[in-house]
Amino acid sequence: MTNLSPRTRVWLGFGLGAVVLFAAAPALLTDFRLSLLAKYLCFAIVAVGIGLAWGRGGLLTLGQGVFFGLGGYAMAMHLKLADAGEGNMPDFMELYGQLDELPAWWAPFANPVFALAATVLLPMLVAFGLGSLVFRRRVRGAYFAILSQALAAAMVILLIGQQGTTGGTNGLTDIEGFFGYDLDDPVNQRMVYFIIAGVLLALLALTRQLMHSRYGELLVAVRDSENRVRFLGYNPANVKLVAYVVAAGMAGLAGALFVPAVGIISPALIGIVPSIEFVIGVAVGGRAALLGPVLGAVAVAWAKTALSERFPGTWTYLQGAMFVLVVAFLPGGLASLWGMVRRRRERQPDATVPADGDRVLVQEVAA
Amino acid sequence: MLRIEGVHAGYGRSSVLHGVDVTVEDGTVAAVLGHNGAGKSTLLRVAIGLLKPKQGMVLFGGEDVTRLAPHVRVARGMAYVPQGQQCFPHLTTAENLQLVADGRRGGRQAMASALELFPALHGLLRRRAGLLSGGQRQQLAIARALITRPKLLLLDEPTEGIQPNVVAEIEQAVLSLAGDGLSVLLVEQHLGFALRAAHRYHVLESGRVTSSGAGGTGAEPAVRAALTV
Amino acid sequence: MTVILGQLFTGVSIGAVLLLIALGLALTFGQMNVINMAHGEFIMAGAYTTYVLQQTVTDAGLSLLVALPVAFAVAGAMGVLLEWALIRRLYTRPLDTLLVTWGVSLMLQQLARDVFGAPNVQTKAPDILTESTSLGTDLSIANSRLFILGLVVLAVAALTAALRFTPLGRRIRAVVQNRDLAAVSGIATGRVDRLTFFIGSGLAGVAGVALTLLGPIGPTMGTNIIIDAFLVVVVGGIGQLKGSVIVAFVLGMLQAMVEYLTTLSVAKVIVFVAIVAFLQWRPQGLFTLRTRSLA
Amino acid sequence: MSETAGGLRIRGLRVVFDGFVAVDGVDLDVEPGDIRFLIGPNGAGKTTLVDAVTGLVKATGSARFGEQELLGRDVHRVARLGVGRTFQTAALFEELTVLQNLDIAAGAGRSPWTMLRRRGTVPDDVAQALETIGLTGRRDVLAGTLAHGQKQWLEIGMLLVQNARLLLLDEPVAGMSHEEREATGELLGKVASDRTVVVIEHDMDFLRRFARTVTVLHAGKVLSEGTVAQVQADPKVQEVYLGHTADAVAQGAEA
Amino acid sequence: GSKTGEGDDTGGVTADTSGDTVKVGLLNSLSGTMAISEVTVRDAIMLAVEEINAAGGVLGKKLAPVGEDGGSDWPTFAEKAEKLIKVDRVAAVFGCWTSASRKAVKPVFEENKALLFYPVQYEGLEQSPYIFYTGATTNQQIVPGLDYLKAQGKKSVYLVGSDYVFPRTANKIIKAYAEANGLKVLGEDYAPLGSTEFGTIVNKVKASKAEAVFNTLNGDSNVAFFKEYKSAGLTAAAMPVVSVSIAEEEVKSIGTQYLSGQLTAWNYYQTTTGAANDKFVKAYKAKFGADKPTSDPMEAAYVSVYLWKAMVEKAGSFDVEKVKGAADGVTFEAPEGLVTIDGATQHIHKTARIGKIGDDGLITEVWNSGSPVKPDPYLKGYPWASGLS
Ligand SMILES: Nc1ncnc2c1ncn2[C@@H]1O[C@H](COP(=O)(O)OP(=O)(O)OP(=O)(O)O)[C@@H](O)[C@H]1O
Ligand SMILES: Nc1ncnc2c1ncn2[C@@H]1O[C@H](COP(=O)(O)OP(=O)(O)OP(=O)(O)O)[C@@H](O)[C@H]1O
Ligand SMILES: NC(N)=O
Ligand SMILES: [Mg+2]
Ligand SMILES: [Mg+2]
Repeated sequence: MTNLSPRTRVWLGFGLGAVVLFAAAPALLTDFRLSLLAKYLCFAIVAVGIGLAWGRGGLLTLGQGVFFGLGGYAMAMHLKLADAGEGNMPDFMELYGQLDELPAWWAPFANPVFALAATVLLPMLVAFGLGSLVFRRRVRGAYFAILSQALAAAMVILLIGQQGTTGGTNGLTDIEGFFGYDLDDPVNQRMVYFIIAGVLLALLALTRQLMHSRYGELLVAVRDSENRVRFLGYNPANVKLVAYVVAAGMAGLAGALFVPAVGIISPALIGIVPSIEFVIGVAVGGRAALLGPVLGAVAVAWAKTALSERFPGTWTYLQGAMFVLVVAFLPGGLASLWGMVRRRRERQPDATVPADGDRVLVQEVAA
Repeated sequence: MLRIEGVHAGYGRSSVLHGVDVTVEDGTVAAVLGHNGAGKSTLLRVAIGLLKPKQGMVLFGGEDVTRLAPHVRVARGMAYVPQGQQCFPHLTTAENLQLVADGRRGGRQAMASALELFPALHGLLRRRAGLLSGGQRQQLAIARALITRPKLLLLDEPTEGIQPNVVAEIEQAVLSLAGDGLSVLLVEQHLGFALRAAHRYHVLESGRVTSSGAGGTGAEPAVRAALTV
Repeated sequence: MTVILGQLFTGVSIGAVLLLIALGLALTFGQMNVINMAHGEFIMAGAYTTYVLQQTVTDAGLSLLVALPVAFAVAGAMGVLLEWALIRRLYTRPLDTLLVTWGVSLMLQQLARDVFGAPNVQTKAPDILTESTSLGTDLSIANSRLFILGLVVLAVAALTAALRFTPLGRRIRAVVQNRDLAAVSGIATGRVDRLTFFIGSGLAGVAGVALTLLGPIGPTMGTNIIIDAFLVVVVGGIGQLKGSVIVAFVLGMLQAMVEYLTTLSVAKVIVFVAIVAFLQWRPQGLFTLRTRSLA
Repeated sequence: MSETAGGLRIRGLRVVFDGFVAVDGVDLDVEPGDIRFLIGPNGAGKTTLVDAVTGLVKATGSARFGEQELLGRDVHRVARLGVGRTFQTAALFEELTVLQNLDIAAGAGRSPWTMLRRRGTVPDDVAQALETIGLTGRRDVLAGTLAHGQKQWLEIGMLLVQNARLLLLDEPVAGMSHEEREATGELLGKVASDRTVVVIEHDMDFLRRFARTVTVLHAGKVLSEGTVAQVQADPKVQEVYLGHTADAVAQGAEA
Repeated sequence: GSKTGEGDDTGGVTADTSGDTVKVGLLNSLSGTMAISEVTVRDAIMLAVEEINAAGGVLGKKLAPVGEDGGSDWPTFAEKAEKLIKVDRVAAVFGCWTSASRKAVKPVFEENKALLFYPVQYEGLEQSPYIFYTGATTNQQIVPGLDYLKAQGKKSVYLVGSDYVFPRTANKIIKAYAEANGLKVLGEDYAPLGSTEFGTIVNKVKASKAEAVFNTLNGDSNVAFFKEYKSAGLTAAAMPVVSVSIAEEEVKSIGTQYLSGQLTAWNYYQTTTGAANDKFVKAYKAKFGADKPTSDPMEAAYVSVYLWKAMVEKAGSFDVEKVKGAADGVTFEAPEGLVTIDGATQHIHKTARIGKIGDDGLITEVWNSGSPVKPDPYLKGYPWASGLS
């Protein structure tokens, strides 16, 4: 591998990814496992965005669930309306909402084009609004992290409180069709899987381009010294905003794809806990590398399923221990293992002082 | 007082020092001179214990301190003024000093005499150190190191950013402290100052000591020659 | 009118609870920049300490009093263990502490479930603390909440004094602000970190004892309130105890008033909106320490 | 910015921090092509003056660069008017390479489209700056691992590629060796030909070699102004700043 | 194409009954906020499974329980349900507590034509062909609770509930009932699940001077609510609270100090008399500890396993459609008394009971419906409820 040009390596990587996702996985996995993989890949899409915003931009966003949710609800609203048929209200609304007619803010989602656009644009718009406020006022670091976490909490409370129009805690469930395709049919479930896999690959390509562009370098510069960037004539708020908005769009798209894959969107998927789990996946995989977040998200979600099946009583310990060990002792995430193995082989004694931990981290990841 | 023997050190995978020996005799001032990036600061970081050498050892007063944590070395009588006007930005000037005086016998007195050396700090005692000007912070940093009444003082470019008349005072202070038995390891770019103060000088080039000799203004041509090659 | 007065007191008391929880965070988060998500589980540890103590000390009043110092020590010891095992490796990456301690919090919750069972447990409060003091005709104030208010006042006073006037306070602040410089100034940074963590976590234990008077004692009791407590510290201004104090009471009051007029959910959302709006005005929190550094 | 930009013209500049007056009504004119040295005791207000001009702290009065008023603008807007500065303690992007640091400094005016693409080759101005600051050989190391002096060179390099017309340098040679100072000084001489340069320094050797004009600040006010010789001879300046040390006296006699 | 053993193209999955054991799925939250309640339900199901196995199993096959943790997270419930059905190929699943988790798994069971036994009282207005509801529907719990208040001469109530589908729907029903029965609803407040700050809500309750409170809070929130309630000086005598989610387990964790004298509406209490209950309580305590109380949802879960057994035996097959077909009229001598499956709604006939919490933490019955009440999930038999669904 080492004597290939970077460009060749990238193409090889994408090729390999495509083979795994489009050929190997469908051939080897049962329908049930493949549908789980589809779900994990949705999380991976969120993770790619977090990798950009957090890994590169230093924006620890603990509220990605909000954007995931916006995308998911936008999609689910459309599908529910389509299931109900022209002029009808979704089942839950009649049951709990006792509304005489569809609320006005639901109506446009009947239009598939509007709904599809909304799954991406709505989260981006919200991220833009919030980001403009927050970044311009230079709220950052832990402030930003905790604020974004509170945003997730607030969003959940808001959704739950509007049971009649949002399905409350239940969320939107029992989604049967996807643009005319019956989701009960395993063939159509496969189609959904392929769409998700394709979107993931495309977004990876896009993100790679962003990370390696001048913008990507600038983003790292802003992370390291926001004020210095200002003295060079840039407005760092805008630089961060781009990463935040892109990450939000990805999360929204992931949420939208999650709905046909899993058949439900609910506040439980977008609150504080799932939002932290998104980030943990990224940390476990390796925040600053391109593929780290993807691997991490899939690994964490897969481990959650597998551990909880295998060790129903004790899997929480294992899950917790995994988070702790990887983040504390392998700051570069699983993606950095490769570099470490290589270093071990070179037998270089490592006398890093703790204060340089972060610096070393980035070198490793860049390697 | 201080013997640095065969020290190899660096950061991560890069090595900076390649077998450095430097000795500071009791009650003398030794200067380390060299270009930017030669490894002078790295040497002082090894001496105080912020950086563990990959090889070699640090002896202080005859004791091997290579494995001791920085605060233990300070308790043994070392003091260090890092490069770059460092301070505790959210503590006031007074607190920056008080912090070091806390729990030390004669701390109060030591604080008073340190302030005497830098009268400019008097008016700034209640200002937070992070708001001070660069030179004020540097003065604070030296004062803070002196409060521990060290036996050995490690100074990394102490005159950087300090106004000329205060530089002169620092020079006087260093000389008089050395006269009272304090040993000093001084890293300086200000050759005039360094050589006037130093009993011995060492030139560091790319992590190796390339020449040494007796201090004094007379050494200046030799040092300049050593530095330009 | 009495309702309004009652709500005023409710606001104060919500603030007191928030503050009691935030107080430990003001140290570990505010001073040390550690985002300890397991703080809630230290609170839980304090509550379970009360429960365990009551198995032997059956007098409710006595056991409560004994529980305060014991819970402080128990939660404090857990904090020290956490600091020693994990946190000290993370001082250069403060945001990672959030993720690591999140994992720890998951494990501690499961541990509580395995040791004490998934269902909540119960402690007996001294009768006087389950009653209320009547003020005028219709207005009465819960004694338990008065007790907590008193406890908070005490804790704030003690902590302020410790930070402001003792060498320890200076050291704690110095170590966070410049770790290397603190070490070369002769401060045993490791010991200071552990001590700070001990006190911060110990305060969580005390909060846990107090919470047994108000709510459930169970494995997940810590998770609900912890985000609000973090917000208090953030909005107060990191490193600013007085900021946390003011903000806790203001948020408590706001929450009580808005909830009275609307609903709990709306109140929570409005409090959040208010916080975002506030940070527009004061992005670094109520009180800030500026420096001239660019970082 | 336009090549014909005039000099720096400061009137009645005043900066107050919580009641403490750091800069107290300063008037200052620096012509294009000048190298103005700003000296004065520690805490005189030199850095604060630069902070005010570049938008980092709030100030009253006026500071015009060419036609443009600088006060009251955001930092990044001031920078876009062609005002560049360095910092007393080096401020680089430590986790980017030397080359990336320079490339970013060169790029504030780039179009979004350019930003979203990869840097193909090293831009000419960046390559030239690398050469000028002597870091060509280290262009791919992380800036955070540079030695103190190298960092300061990189900062100057960033100003060069930023194409600033007004350079405000806060102790640019602090920590540099004698030869490096010489080189830096000569560099300043070169770049000053079509720029306006203000240098804050405490190194009197350096000042004597490279200053064209000098302003002395003291306690927030202008204490003295003139050529190097005039200023050095001013007893007030000797009193508060130079002292009567061996250095100062010897050099004073020489001058 | 589909993989062997996991589903066929008709969308149904047949349970694997080929061996000499048959798998059954247990789906409860063992972690997260709901673990508090659901763990006890899991214990009760396990008790029934063991008893059945000890007695020879079902149709000669021993039951092999496969447990999954729903983690208090509804989408996880759906995932685990699918796993139990498709991977483990269980014959039936027992579990879920919150209505939200039931709503999440409902399409999974319907799609795969598999059986779920749901053991908790709920809000009604639902009837899935693949779910059997062994807890109370509204006319077996909430309506009797209201009837009791009315009989006590209460003229006004205040509604307090958790913010989710069960309490909101329950309160809708209560308001319809109130309107028709001259009961004034003086206020209605919801707290997010898990919320523990009840200062304001209790202030509002107190200020309303209602004659009773109808409480649909779930889980942890009850602890905080009742502590606040007592501290505010409110008493069971002056303003009783009727709770529909507080059973013996919760009483134990809230403390009788705070609850003594308050009312609950359920179909079963540990103190319910009868030989079946004596046996159940004894067996449960022997297995899980003398200090562990039994409660309504536990009993309903325990009963659900026996009901399934009876249905299977009546059908003579584990086949889902056949089992469903055999359901109507199946009875079981349950701890709460005789229960009978209503084949049309797949709910069961249950006796409604109002209980009063005693100083000893046990709940004693103060009123019952005399005979099992026919389930009416859509309240079709109640004219005042006509506008509800
Ligand atoms: N934290 C660090 N990580 C990696 N490399 C470093 C670090 N600090 C310094 N270096 C490298 O070590 C070498 C020596 O640096 P050092 O700071 O010791 O030089 P110096 O002689 O003090 O220079 P100056 O006169 O500029 O202060 C430099 O090449 C520098 O790039
Ligand atoms: N934000 C602030 N709040 C309060 N005082 C401040 C603030 N910023 C600067 N000062 C004070 O203003 C004065 C001027 O500081 P400034 O940094 O401008 O000095 P300087 O001339 O650059 O000194 P030096 O030569 O030491 O760098 C100092 O006394 C400093 O302590
Ligand atoms: N069905 C219930 N109690 O959620
Ligand atoms: Mg150095
Ligand atoms: Mg300055």
